[in-house]
Amino acid sequence: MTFVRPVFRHPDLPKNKLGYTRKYYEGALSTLCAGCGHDSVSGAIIQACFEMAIEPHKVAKLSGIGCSSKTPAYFLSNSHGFNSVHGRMPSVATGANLANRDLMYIGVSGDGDSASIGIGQFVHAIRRNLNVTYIIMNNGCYGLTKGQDSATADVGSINKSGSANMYQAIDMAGLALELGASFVARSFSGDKEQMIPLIKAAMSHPGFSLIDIVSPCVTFNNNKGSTKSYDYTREHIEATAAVDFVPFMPEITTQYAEGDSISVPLHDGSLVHLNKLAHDWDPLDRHSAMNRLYEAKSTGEILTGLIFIDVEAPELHGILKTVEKPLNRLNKDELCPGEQVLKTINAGFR
Amino acid sequence: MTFVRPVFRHPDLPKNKLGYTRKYYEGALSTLCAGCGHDSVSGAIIQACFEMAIEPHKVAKLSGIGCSSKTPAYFLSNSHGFNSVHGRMPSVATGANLANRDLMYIGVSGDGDSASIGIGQFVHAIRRNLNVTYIIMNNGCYGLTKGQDSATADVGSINKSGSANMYQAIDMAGLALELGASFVARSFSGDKEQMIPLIKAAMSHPGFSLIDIVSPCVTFNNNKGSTKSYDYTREHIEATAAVDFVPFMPEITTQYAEGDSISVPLHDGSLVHLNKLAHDWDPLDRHSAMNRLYEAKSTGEILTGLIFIDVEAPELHGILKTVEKPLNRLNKDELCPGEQVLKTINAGFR
Amino acid sequence: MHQLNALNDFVVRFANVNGTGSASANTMFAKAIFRMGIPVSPKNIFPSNIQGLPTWYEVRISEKGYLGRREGIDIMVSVNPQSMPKDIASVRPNGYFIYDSTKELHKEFIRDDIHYLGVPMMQMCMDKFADPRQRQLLKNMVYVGALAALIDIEIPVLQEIITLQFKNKEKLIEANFQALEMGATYVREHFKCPLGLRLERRDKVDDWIMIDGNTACGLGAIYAGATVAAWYPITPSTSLVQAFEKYAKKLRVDPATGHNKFAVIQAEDELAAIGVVIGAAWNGARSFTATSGPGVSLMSEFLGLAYFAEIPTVLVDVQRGGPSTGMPTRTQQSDILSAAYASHGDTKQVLIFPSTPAECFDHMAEAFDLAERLQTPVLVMTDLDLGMNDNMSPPLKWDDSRVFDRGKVLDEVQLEQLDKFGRYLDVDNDGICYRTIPGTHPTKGSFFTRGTSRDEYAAYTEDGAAYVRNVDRLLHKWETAKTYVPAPEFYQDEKQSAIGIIFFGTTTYAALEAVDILKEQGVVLDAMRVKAFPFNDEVREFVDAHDRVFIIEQNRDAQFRSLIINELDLRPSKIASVLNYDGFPITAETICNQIMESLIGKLSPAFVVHEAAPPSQSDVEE
Amino acid sequence: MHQLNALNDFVVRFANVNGTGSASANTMFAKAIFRMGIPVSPKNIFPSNIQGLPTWYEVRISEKGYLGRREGIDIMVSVNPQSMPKDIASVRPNGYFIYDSTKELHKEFIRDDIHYLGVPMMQMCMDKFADPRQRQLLKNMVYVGALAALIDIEIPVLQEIITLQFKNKEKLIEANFQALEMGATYVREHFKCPLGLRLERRDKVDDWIMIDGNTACGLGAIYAGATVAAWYPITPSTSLVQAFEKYAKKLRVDPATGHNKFAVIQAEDELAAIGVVIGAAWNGARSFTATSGPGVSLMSEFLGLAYFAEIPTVLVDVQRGGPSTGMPTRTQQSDILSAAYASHGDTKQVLIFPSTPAECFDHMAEAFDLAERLQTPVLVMTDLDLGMNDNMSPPLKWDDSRVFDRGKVLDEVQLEQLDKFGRYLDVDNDGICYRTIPGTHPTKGSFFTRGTSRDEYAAYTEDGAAYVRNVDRLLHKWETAKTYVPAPEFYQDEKQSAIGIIFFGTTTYAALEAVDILKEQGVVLDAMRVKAFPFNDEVREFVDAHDRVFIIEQNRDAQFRSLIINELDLRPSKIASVLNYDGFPITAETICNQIMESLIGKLSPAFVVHEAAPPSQSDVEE
Ligand SMILES: Cc1ncc(C[n+]2csc(CCOP(=O)(O)OP(=O)(O)O)c2C)c(N)n1
Ligand SMILES: Cc1ncc(C[n+]2csc(CCOP(=O)(O)OP(=O)(O)O)c2C)c(N)n1
Ligand code: SF4
Ligand code: SF4
Ligand SMILES: [Mg+2]
Ligand SMILES: [Mg+2]
Repeated sequence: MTFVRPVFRHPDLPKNKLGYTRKYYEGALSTLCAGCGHDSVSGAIIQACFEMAIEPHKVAKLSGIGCSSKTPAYFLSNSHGFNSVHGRMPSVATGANLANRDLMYIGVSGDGDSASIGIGQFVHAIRRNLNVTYIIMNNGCYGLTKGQDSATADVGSINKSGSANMYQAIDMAGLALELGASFVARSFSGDKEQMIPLIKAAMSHPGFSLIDIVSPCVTFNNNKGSTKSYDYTREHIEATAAVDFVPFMPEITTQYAEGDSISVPLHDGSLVHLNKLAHDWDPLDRHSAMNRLYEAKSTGEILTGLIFIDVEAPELHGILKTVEKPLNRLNKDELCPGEQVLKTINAGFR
Repeated sequence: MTFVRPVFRHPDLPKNKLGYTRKYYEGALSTLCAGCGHDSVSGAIIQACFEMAIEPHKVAKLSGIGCSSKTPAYFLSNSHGFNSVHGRMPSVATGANLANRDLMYIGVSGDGDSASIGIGQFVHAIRRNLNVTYIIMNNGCYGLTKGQDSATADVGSINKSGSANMYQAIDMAGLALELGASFVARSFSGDKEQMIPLIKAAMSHPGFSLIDIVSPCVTFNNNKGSTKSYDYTREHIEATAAVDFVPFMPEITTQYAEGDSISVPLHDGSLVHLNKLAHDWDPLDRHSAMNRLYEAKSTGEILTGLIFIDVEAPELHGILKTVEKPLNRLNKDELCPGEQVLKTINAGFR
Repeated sequence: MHQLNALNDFVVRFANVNGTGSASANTMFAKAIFRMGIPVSPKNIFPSNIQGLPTWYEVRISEKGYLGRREGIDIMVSVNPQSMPKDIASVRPNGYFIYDSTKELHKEFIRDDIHYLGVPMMQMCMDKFADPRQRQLLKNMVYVGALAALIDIEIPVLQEIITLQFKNKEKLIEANFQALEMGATYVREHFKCPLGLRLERRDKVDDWIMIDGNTACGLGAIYAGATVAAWYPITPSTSLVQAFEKYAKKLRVDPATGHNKFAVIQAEDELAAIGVVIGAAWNGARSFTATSGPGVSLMSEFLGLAYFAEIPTVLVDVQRGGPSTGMPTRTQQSDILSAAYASHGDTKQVLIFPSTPAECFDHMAEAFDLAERLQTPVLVMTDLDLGMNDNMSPPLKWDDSRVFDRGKVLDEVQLEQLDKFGRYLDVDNDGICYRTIPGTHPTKGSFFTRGTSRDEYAAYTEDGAAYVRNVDRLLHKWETAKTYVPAPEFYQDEKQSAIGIIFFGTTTYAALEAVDILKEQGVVLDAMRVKAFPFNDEVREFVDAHDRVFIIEQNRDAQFRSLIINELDLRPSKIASVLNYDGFPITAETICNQIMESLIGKLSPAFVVHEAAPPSQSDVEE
Repeated sequence: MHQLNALNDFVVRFANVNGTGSASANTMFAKAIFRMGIPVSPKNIFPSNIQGLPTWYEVRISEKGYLGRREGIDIMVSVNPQSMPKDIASVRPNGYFIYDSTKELHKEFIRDDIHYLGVPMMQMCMDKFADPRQRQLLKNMVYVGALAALIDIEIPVLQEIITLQFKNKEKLIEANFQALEMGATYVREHFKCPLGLRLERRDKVDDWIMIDGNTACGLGAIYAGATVAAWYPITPSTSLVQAFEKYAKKLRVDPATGHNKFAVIQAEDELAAIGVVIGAAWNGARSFTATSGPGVSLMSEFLGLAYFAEIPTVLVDVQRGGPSTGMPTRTQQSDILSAAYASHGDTKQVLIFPSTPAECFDHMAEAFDLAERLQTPVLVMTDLDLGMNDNMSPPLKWDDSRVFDRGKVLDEVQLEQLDKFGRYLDVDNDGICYRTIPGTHPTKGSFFTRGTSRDEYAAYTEDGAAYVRNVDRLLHKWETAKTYVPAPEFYQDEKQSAIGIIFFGTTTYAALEAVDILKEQGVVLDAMRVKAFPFNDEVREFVDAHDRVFIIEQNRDAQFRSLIINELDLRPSKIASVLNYDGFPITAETICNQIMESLIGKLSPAFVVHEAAPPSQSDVEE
């Protein structure tokens, strides 16, 4: 149990545009281990949704199986949730999204869930540019089954039982870049400042938005020698930029300096503002992003922040040219061609 | 039926080091469509094995399901073959290889087989650096189920029914590079000169050797507008280098000029000689290879040849530290700890 | 030699090479007979290959309307040298062998008990047409022309079909007419036409249509308002979603915007396909997938989730020869058990068994209603025979007053009025609870869907008692399901016999023919066609009312028999099996033989089931 | 208040918070009793969670050697406030509730029909130990110490176990001794020790061991010569392959080179795991995987391939609560049907059902022999109860003269002598053909393995007759299998009753206890434990010899009953079920009640099955 929430809340708690307090965005009490990185990510999701004043019931939250995949129960209790089967959240999210393009979809997964059993569905969700905020709570191990190495464990990373992983790590951000993902970010569960604007930007981005979040497993993979421990991550972190998310407002007031800062306008009118820390890197250029990521990897840095964004790529509904009205709201008259048409069809088969 | 082979063969046909003619390396009669690219790849495999004087019964050939996956029946009839289930050849090959490290493994797959249903197993076979020559007969479509687009079909490529593919293509070579594959090559079924030395080098390379071969489907995807047709491929091909394979011999006689040519010594003493056509590219450097590939893709070129090779990466048996003697030849005495040991074990549980 | 005489009652088989365009000519042949008002039943027997291997097309013509397969080839049209020895051997004594005589027949191919009719098809096409591809295609029209003259197909009917098929391609129409004429003229000049086997126009097909089951299923999904289809190509189900997409593009595009009121996803595999379907269904869209055996195996984990989490899911299993990759282009009914009990743990899945294209259409619409009413997967079990062959069928029917039964879904108003929503509360005591669709209400009705045990309010629990309450409710729902699924069909007004016969799906035609034949032989059987699992009370009553029951099915292990014994706690000794599992559709002859063998104890050798009119003594001129 | 009196016959349950290190203390408790020569049966009841949720450890002590679970908690040791209300409620009347009295018990927690024994565990540890983590761990030793004094566990035995456990960690040993002593002293000072429920050294455990089934299976695989293991983590099977790997690292490393005579692959998922196993087996290595229900569902396509292509494949299904993700940390036997008929098409898979760790070991070795002898998958069906709990068991036995039965494999010499090799030729007329391992011979014996139909020489064919020959041969092989699989075990020398009882796997102990209890009540039952599917003749004979047969199983749908009725064509009305599916191991009481209810028609309320000695009148001092 990570924390026991006070029952009483002060009436003057801050409210968002819709008049809701942060509490409105919370979920059930977490049953994860005290200190688990995943709980911080849940916290960031709650905060981002609260600040963006999203209607929780307009969000659907989906996951696979794992400690990470349990978290949708711990945020947004007014949202429908779907804890599906191991590794298959992307397909379920695809179906859900096709049924109703008007909701916002948050997919939560673990590194076991997404990089092993679910890697095929991950790859193909990217190919389709499914409009989902896809959060991987990446701890380099299988938490729920007690700490086996996952496919994102780095070569040489030492697990709790003391043995070093010998297999190549899959870099989920690198993979997504290679596959043509339209939004690729990485973060760290210990870095709330960065997670929150990234989640907001991801939710505003129409298309597949990956946030691969290093989220240490305190119980099984926070030991010395692990490259996914809190300490290691904190020491090796390297941010692409300081990220700021500016929601759409009729008049934008914030002003940014020229030079190494860049503002990316999103589809819905909001802006992602990046105060670049890396200089020879252009978040709008895939090749540049790949290079930056590769370099960071070579020098042992964990590159975080928004790595790449393509605001033009059509999302799945665009590709499929579906109608504006959600498919699940079309009624019989809109769907069923009727008796007369069937007669003509029959005639064609005589 | 692609060709009907003459029954009579001239007795003076050339023989290889083992005294076998090329015929010894053939398989059953192909049942693929006349002109199918896959048959040319089979021909190149036969030729490579013949020239390398491989003992066919020391080869195991494995595949999934598809026209491409049928081809192991059409080469090396003295090899054991395993036509498994759709997309799952990599796991079966992994098991086979673990059982007997002394055989040579040729895995044949299609783009449907490897890039869709089998992408997970493909990714993880690379992660493990499984010692297999992995040939994808890539036609951008599902031949055996009559021509649906596959996940390697390029955006905008037009299929036989006239519609354009709208989804991102998976570049199997690019993916393999990103995932850390130790041998990445691409070729074209119409380019025997290139395929044969690449297959030889792949077979000599200890580790995962991908050869992604554009192999047009004459029946369903050879039409105008398809980017996997013979004509399109021929027009857009761009080779990294002229490849030459020099098997190990006590004294190497061939001499190569300096400069843009490079010789990569393989584990078994053979050499891959590359006469580089691309200049700012180093086949031994992954980043350089990724860049070269990315650039080619951006300009619409189909980059072929050996793209990257890492001769140092340990293959799966190295990672697992298995004994030299094939596991399937260990006998009871070598495996069973015996009665006495069990008594001690029992004692530990009292 | 004897000559076969039969009017509107014989079997013609075409032996072709696949990939040579024979399908279109062969279909025209069948369709022309159909348009002459004579019942006809064509079956495609094709290899798992794209080009170059033998393929057959077998057409049974039956004035009596027997649409099952029949053993024994009366006329073989052979244009494939590769399979010729086998094809010659399969002609029944006194039958006809029509072949391309461009090359002379080898002597070893000559049987002295069949008639040979050589037509120099290739030669004629070489002489007449320039383009090599056209020559090959038109060769097929030549033999259709020859047949027309030999068995009296009305040439204008064929011409009409050609004209329609090549609408606006005058040149092609012209060439096809010529080829047809060439074939007809040649046989008229060289043989006595018509043969003893011949056709005569009738009025026996009513307003029926000829359509494959997959297309009918696809149309059913359109009419049922399915909006999301996800699939992965696999023979013999591929054409089902393709048909859905084709008709959706015609009938479901918003004319104003050109936008689609449907979404089709060719998934990366079967696991993803069913995942998409489940996700869409959870979110309130009608969605479905179609696959075959290997796909059902791969989908089984997800089917367990849908059963347990109670998600309406529609899946069509177009069965083929198993196990494993098996015989991918042959028919079987061998996924019964793996579908009925799909997935680990205690699961039971609803199955429905259409047997005609019209029923494919109806059952598909029914499947969506049932799935939503019962909040569970519904598997429509067809097979290659029904799915991929053109089957004669009553026309597809739709009643515009029909409404979609979306089952128990709470809308915003209902939620507003509700005190506390319990997703798994059995409010109506029928085992079916109320669900909500995401996005309905800001604060009421949201719940967490999962594959783990939970209480009535969808909260995770590991409490054994709560688990038992939940799975017992699922059993209660299963009982309820028996009252919703389609009832069986009976073929007699009241009990006539102590012996019953049960069948389902594509064995129907052969079964009904067998019933007629056996009746002629003095063996009267009561017949029941089962349309759904769980078995409703009428099924049990039928079995109880008979001392002995035969179950006809197309698999080795008598899977349907297992299912019915198991679910109805029947005494196995009274249930006998009629089995056929060689990949070909069962024949009435097989059914009669197996039943008689079982009843009499041994096979009566004289029990030759289908014999056309006794052969006359006259020889054909050749 | 009454006091319970019982010697070596009661149930103690510990209520802990998971992730707090209680497992090790609880295990010591059980082990100490075991070492006192008293039969003991501990069960871990844990949540699907890593830290913070309630977890229980329940120990049944039974001098008579009844190792099944028993209803009714005699002593509850409660150190989890979260579950306290429930824990208090579950103590039987007159039972004991031992709790941490550091904080006073809330009044609402006081029942007046049970005894409360407060021990200030936390306080004592706070006072004594400095390190916070140590405090928490040692608290667990305090209650073990308290129990030792209360029920007469021999302290030296506990000390011995501690010493062994913390070998060479003197400080830890010291601290544990102290905690133990503290607990014991406290209760001796505050309560009358021992209680009426107490222990006395016996000699009732022979040379038995205490080991979990997964470890025993892993060891079995080591002894059977398995060299390749591929798996994907899933509760409750995870520890099985981990045990294999652990022992392989000890026993299978070449001392000269340090290289491994085994390979373990943690696959990317279950489909890959079984694929690796099949590939290795095809290539002549003994290989296996272990999984649970969801894994079996995912593996079902591959299991069909292995069945049809005839690849020896060993799979352990450590069953858990289904369907779907179900109750992942609870036990069931609910994958029977999905395992027996795994995969689409006509398939039948060999199952074996161990019921003790010793049998896990033996059956595992047997599974490899069977799989290779029969060239087919063999599924070892255990469950969470057997696999993850420490079970008392006869010691593991291995006979050094035993040889591995590799089945019909042709070597180079045999191939050389062979005229023509036919992979699927039934040479010996037992349905089992000869196979070859890749690389054996340069020109003879190579063949093409596939999941499609083929002829006797492994050549692809779509010929219906060849297909039928092949699948009929597989049925013939199935008949042969009946003579190879382990025979059932009987618990009487000859027939004693018209009523039989059948069980398998982990229901054995409860079943045998029930048989004893019923016998005392005058109801005599003949008992049979089935060890394998297909059912051999002895199984049939037993059923035939009895008028009424009860089948005990732990699933909702009576899956084993379905299987046996179906495969042996039994009359369902004579087969009754005893079912338990709430996720907890079945008790003798449940079995007796269900049987009596069925026999008498209603449940006799007086039929209380397990009652320790009648409560005495004396009160405990408190
Ligand atoms: C089909 C299937 N296989 C295996 C499991 C067991 N399982 C549950 S969670 C998990 C791994 C979770 O790892 P990850 O996704 O990294 O999540 P984490 O617990 O580390 O957050 C596994 C293997 C399962 N539930 N289903
Ligand atoms: C589980 C499963 N799903 C679907 C199929 C049907 N199927 C057979 S081959 C194939 C695609 C083959 O495409 P590819 O691998 O590209 O091979 P190609 O024929 O193009 O060479 C499919 C979908 C199958 N055999 N098994
Ligand atoms: S086991 Fe690891 S991942 Fe799971 S809840 Fe605990 S800390 Fe988090
Ligand atoms: S369909 Fe295409 S891939 Fe298949 S054999 Fe023919 S040409 Fe080759
Ligand atoms: Mg993880
Ligand atoms: Mg392909």
